Amino acid sequence: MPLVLTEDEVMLVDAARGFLTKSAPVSALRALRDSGDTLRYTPSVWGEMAENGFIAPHVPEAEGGLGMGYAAAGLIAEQMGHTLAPTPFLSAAIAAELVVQVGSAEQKADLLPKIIAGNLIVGFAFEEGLRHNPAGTAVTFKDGKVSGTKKIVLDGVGAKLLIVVAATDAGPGLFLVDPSAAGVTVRPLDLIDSRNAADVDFADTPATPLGEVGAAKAAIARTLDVARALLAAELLGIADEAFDRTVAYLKERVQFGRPIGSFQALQHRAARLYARLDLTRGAVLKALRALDEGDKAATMLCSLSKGAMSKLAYDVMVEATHMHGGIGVTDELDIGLFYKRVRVASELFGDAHFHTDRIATQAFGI
Amino acid sequence: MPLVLTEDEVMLVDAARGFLTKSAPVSALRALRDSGDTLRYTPSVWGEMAENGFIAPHVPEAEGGLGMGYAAAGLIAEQMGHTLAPTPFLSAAIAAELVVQVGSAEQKADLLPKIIAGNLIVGFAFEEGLRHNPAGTAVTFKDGKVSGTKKIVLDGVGAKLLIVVAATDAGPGLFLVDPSAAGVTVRPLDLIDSRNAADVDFADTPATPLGEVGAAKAAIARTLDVARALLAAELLGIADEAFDRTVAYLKERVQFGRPIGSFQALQHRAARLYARLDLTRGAVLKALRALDEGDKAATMLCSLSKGAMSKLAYDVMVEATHMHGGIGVTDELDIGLFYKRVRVASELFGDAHFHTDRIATQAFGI
Amino acid sequence: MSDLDDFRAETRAWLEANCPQSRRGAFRGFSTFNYWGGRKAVFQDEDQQLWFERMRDKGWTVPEWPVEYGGAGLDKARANILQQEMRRIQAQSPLQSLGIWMLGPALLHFGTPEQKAEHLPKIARGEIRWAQGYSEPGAGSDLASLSTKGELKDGQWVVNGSKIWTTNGDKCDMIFTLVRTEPDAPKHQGISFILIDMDQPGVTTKPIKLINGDDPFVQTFFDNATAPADQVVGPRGKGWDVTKYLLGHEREMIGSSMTNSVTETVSSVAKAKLGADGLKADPGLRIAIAQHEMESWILGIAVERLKDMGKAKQFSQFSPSVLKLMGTELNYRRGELLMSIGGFEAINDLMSEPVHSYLHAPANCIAGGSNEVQLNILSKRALGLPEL
Amino acid sequence: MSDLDDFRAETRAWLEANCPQSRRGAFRGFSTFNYWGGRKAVFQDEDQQLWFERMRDKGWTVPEWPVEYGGAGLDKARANILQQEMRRIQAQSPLQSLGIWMLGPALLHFGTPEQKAEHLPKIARGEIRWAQGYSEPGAGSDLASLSTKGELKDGQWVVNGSKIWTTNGDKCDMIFTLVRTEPDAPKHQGISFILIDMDQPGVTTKPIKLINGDDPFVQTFFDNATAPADQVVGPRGKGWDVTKYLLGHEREMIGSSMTNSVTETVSSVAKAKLGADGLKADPGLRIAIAQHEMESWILGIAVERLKDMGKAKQFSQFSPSVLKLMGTELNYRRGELLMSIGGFEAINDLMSEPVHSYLHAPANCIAGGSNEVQLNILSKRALGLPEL
Repeated sequence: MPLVLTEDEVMLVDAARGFLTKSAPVSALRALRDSGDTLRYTPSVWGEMAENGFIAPHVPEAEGGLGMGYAAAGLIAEQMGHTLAPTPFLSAAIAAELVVQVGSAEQKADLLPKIIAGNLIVGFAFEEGLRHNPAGTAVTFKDGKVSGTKKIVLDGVGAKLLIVVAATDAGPGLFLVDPSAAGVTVRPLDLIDSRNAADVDFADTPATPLGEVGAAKAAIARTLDVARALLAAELLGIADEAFDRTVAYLKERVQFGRPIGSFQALQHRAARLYARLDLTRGAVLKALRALDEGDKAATMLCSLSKGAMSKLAYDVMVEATHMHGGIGVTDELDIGLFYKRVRVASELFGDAHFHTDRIATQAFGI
Repeated sequence: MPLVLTEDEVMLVDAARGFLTKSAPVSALRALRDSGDTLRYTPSVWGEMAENGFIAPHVPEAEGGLGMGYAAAGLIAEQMGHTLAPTPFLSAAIAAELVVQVGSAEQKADLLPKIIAGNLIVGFAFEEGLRHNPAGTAVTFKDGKVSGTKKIVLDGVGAKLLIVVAATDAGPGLFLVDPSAAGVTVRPLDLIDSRNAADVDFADTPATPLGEVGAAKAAIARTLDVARALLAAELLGIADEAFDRTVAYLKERVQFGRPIGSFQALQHRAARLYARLDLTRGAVLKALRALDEGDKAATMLCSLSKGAMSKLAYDVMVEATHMHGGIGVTDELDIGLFYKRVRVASELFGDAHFHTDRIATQAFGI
Repeated sequence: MSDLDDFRAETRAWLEANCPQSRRGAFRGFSTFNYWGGRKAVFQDEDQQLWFERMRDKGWTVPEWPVEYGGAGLDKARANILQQEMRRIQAQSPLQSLGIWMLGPALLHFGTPEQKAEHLPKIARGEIRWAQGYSEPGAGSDLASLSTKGELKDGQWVVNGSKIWTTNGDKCDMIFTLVRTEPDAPKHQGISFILIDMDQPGVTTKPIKLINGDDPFVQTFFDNATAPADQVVGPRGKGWDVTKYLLGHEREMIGSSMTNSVTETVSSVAKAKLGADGLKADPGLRIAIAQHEMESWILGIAVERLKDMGKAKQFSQFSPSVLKLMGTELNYRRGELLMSIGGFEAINDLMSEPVHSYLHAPANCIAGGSNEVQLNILSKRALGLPEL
Repeated sequence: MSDLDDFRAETRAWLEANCPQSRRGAFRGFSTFNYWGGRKAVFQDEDQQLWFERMRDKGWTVPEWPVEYGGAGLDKARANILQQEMRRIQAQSPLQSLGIWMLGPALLHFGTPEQKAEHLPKIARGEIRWAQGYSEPGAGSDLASLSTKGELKDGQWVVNGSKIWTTNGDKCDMIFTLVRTEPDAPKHQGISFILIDMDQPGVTTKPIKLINGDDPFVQTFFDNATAPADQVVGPRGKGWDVTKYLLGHEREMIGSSMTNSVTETVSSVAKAKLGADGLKADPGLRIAIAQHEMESWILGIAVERLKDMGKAKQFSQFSPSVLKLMGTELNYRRGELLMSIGGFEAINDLMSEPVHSYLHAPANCIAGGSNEVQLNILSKRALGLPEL
């Protein structure tokens, strides 16, 4: 597939943008945050997203999904970046991917429709350390029960199902856990981006394998790549939005008798970011297309886009905050909300350092 | 000692600058290069430097030297950076340091006066790999003879003595070798900075230990630090000079009807380099003072100044070349000569990558 | 033994005897842990009070100020010794104060004898806490475009307008402000430096909430606020000169505080959090930390050099701008690295030090003259590059 | 099987049969290895000649040009297939030529039927080697300030002045130049695009020696040089329009050539030179290489995207500037990394590829409009930021 959007994709982008601007603008995130709500997303908005076909659109038609591909999911994620829409979109995409990859026929038939309809929030219990680390797990599965602690389970607060990665004698496995089951403690986090996440303890908690244990390893690897590509797309949306707002401010703010955007030093810095965004946009789309096409390079392209966008979005936010002057760091302005989300989204599933090292080792063999 | 120059040091700087500007300006390097001379320095200039007390001024008075300290040597190196004076200054400083550190009383009495008087050019045969590597040596000393190959021996062409690092059963040792002795092959290099250096092969070449083998390791470490601090000072001089020339060009070159130095984007880039030079200047002096004071932090400060100056001088040269526009890459302009010397001086005794890693490991323990 | 050696020995003994153990230890940031004085001040504990009062009584809150103004009249050499000896036992500063750091130097340089006598002792003794009133919503980098207006009526200044970014303005007693008093003069020449008591109905404040939820700044509103006619520092209409003098001070302070105000190095945090193995597994982060530490080290040496130059009477006109520029940018990267090191923990704690550095660092690049202003100063004045 | 499939099969078979083995293999840079044509051209070997003549006779030196002008008149789809099939066997380009890349597109767009008939076939058949004459010593980034003068006298142009940075100007036959023909018009409006034969006494060249000792450029002097009156491309005085059109072409070419013209990736050089252990021992260099490779990869994808956009008729006005800016800066860092990897060897070989990249890279950031010019274009036109 070429690196331009198809007509269907352009329509999808317009639809997502229209919906999100209306139903999940940045002000909605702010209101949600200030309301003290613990769910941290608005169920009615989530329901409408389901109606629009925005939830896990990459699930193949054969599995009852829309079969629109990862590119479609990425384009929606990108639009969600523009408005910082706080929804369980990423968790749903991850859960659907895992079930598609490895679930039994019964599990697929049971879970996928609910996920796509927005009726089942599933938390992916994966991380255990301080930073992203796919290397291994200390959580164990034995005699039908999981034990151990998982960190930063996205949408873990209020989730109705958890998919837990745990070690078995036959390698890592994926397990379905009911959060209301015995031995589960969900400890809500208070993330700086005001989204839903929790640390979760398991103590001899009953768990059911998701598909065959032997297939889990590849499915996890694949799913991590999907999550990375979607986060890269979201980061692109955030960076674009923050950059556009900054350019608008440069035209509007007057100092020394003229718009600050007329100062060449600021112009060149802005132009450089424009150039980097223009370039990196292609890498984000390429990773999504590669996933869709089953390209062997997909896994490295996902690292490329996540690593590059984590760095670029941060650089954009530094300039955005700085160019807004003093008010850039006030809570009144939205820029700070973008800044905080960029930090979290960069940290999830590997930051620029992680992916640079991964690419060095695996893609370049250095 | 405070991080300001003493009156004596200011006088030394003035004297060195005066002498070098007159007797070893950049045009002299150019003339020497174009003449095809193999020695690549001018013996008469070297002789005058001896008369001025500029050669190895750090040799203690007790050893017959001027006892002016490493700071004095560094200040001279810095001034040599300004004019790119091609002399065996660094080799002389290294040789003197090694002899002072480890030589026997007889060796000191024999060698130091000749080195300081400019009558004995000594090459330090140290490197063996593609990049600076102080970790070990494959050149061996056995039964009074050294064998193996050394790389990039500075001033190795025409040197009357070589000090060779070679492995013995008791660890690395320092050995005096007569380049005209049996088994020595001096292979002149053609460095891009047009200075004198050679690869040297030894095949069962007679060699005399310089001092006790047991003392060599510490003396080598110390000497490498001295060389690094002197190169950092030279790089500072080069960077200052190239920067000043660039600022002058920014004021002079007219495009779009005004001096290009009136464009704010170029102004800010130049100002940023000014700020970095202003900061790093202190670190260069601090390393030299620390050597003089026997400060335990000296070795890390030498890495700090060499690492930081290698990076900064490169960044200055990139801007200097670029800001000079097309003519910046022509041989007619001196900027290219500075650019080439920066590359070589950065590479010698560890570049920014080497020293960053060394500092990470040794100073910060990370 | 020289006089200085005597002084050192006495100082050391006095500090040992008088500095409470709880007031020793690494600097813990400009937090409420520190005593800032003022009418509304409350001591956190007995030791804080004891230490403050003992130092105040020695004149050592401002050791170099004349005794008549509440100082100890120490010469440079003795002041340095005192500083070294305090540092030796990691004695906390007894009094944090914009009065000491900013207004004091301005008054010593520009103030009338009466102004000095009125204000300096109260600063030295922590009786009045001062706020700074420069920036306005429409006048940030272009400070001189400020529009807060002062008129002399019936022997007093009547001030109207508002100031933004007043640090802890709600906790302060008085504010030194820049006020436009000659509306017809060119923009740099119509400004006066006026001292205003904040405890009057005409002065109100409103907190500014920052993106980390903290609100250390307020906006200060002047609604027919008054000040006696003699509360102008420097000649009327010449407030810009006072400001330029003070901005130099402030920039230097902000820049060099980057090297002092940190409690832990990034590398020590990294070692503690990630361990040697964690860092080895993440070479990119490790190298980024090392590069930051090198830059931080270089900045520290530059501050040391600047002090040495000061002692040698080698005035460095541009160093404040350099330190401000490089120090604040370094702090940016520090915040980012601390966030990376803190990983999932760091993004879960809005009030943690990493998040504070990360989210707050941009403000430092703006406060005290944006870094663009510093770059303009350097390119125009240090390099002599031509105006457009 | 579709027509396109047939075309692909035929093309593949023809290439297999006709491309000599010695003309296959990774691109080896714009060196003398390539054939540039022209009156003074000499073939390096028989295979070079054979390959050139076979391709020329097929019209495949310029596959998309009309047959009447020496091309093969292929449509986009067939031209792409040809390109893919050539790439499949790594067939070298049969003819390198500024005529093909730059003058040709200008003539096709702006030329008269007579100009096309006169010049295009000679370009296609490699009979005339063209030089580019834009920059002047006093007119670099500010190209429109050029002062080479042309006057129409007795039915021909008489040209005086000089041009700088003429690539391989001593080996060229003709030069397309920008000449000021209407001295009284505003600076962008008095310029004409004139084609001048270099084989006349009024045209002389002088090599420009570069810092790596190489001299690929000359300065070209015009001393009453002449050209027939009809050798103006586009209307008289409208040469700037032609130039703007061509500069877009050139920027894109320079930018995207950064991804194509490299024979080896930095990481493969690093592995070969330093080995896994050497890189492990130098984590800073290793990470710097990886970052560079990532950027390089992204640039390559951007070029791919630009081509896809072109096929989809999505015109990207600013991409040439973006590619030029980012591609040349990337090349800078490539040179620096190759020097670091090459270590003591690299600094000992002025003509080596690392040194060439390292020393020559700055020129790329200047040629084709300095990167500052690109940044101005982007900030003004892509972002709409206001003029000062």
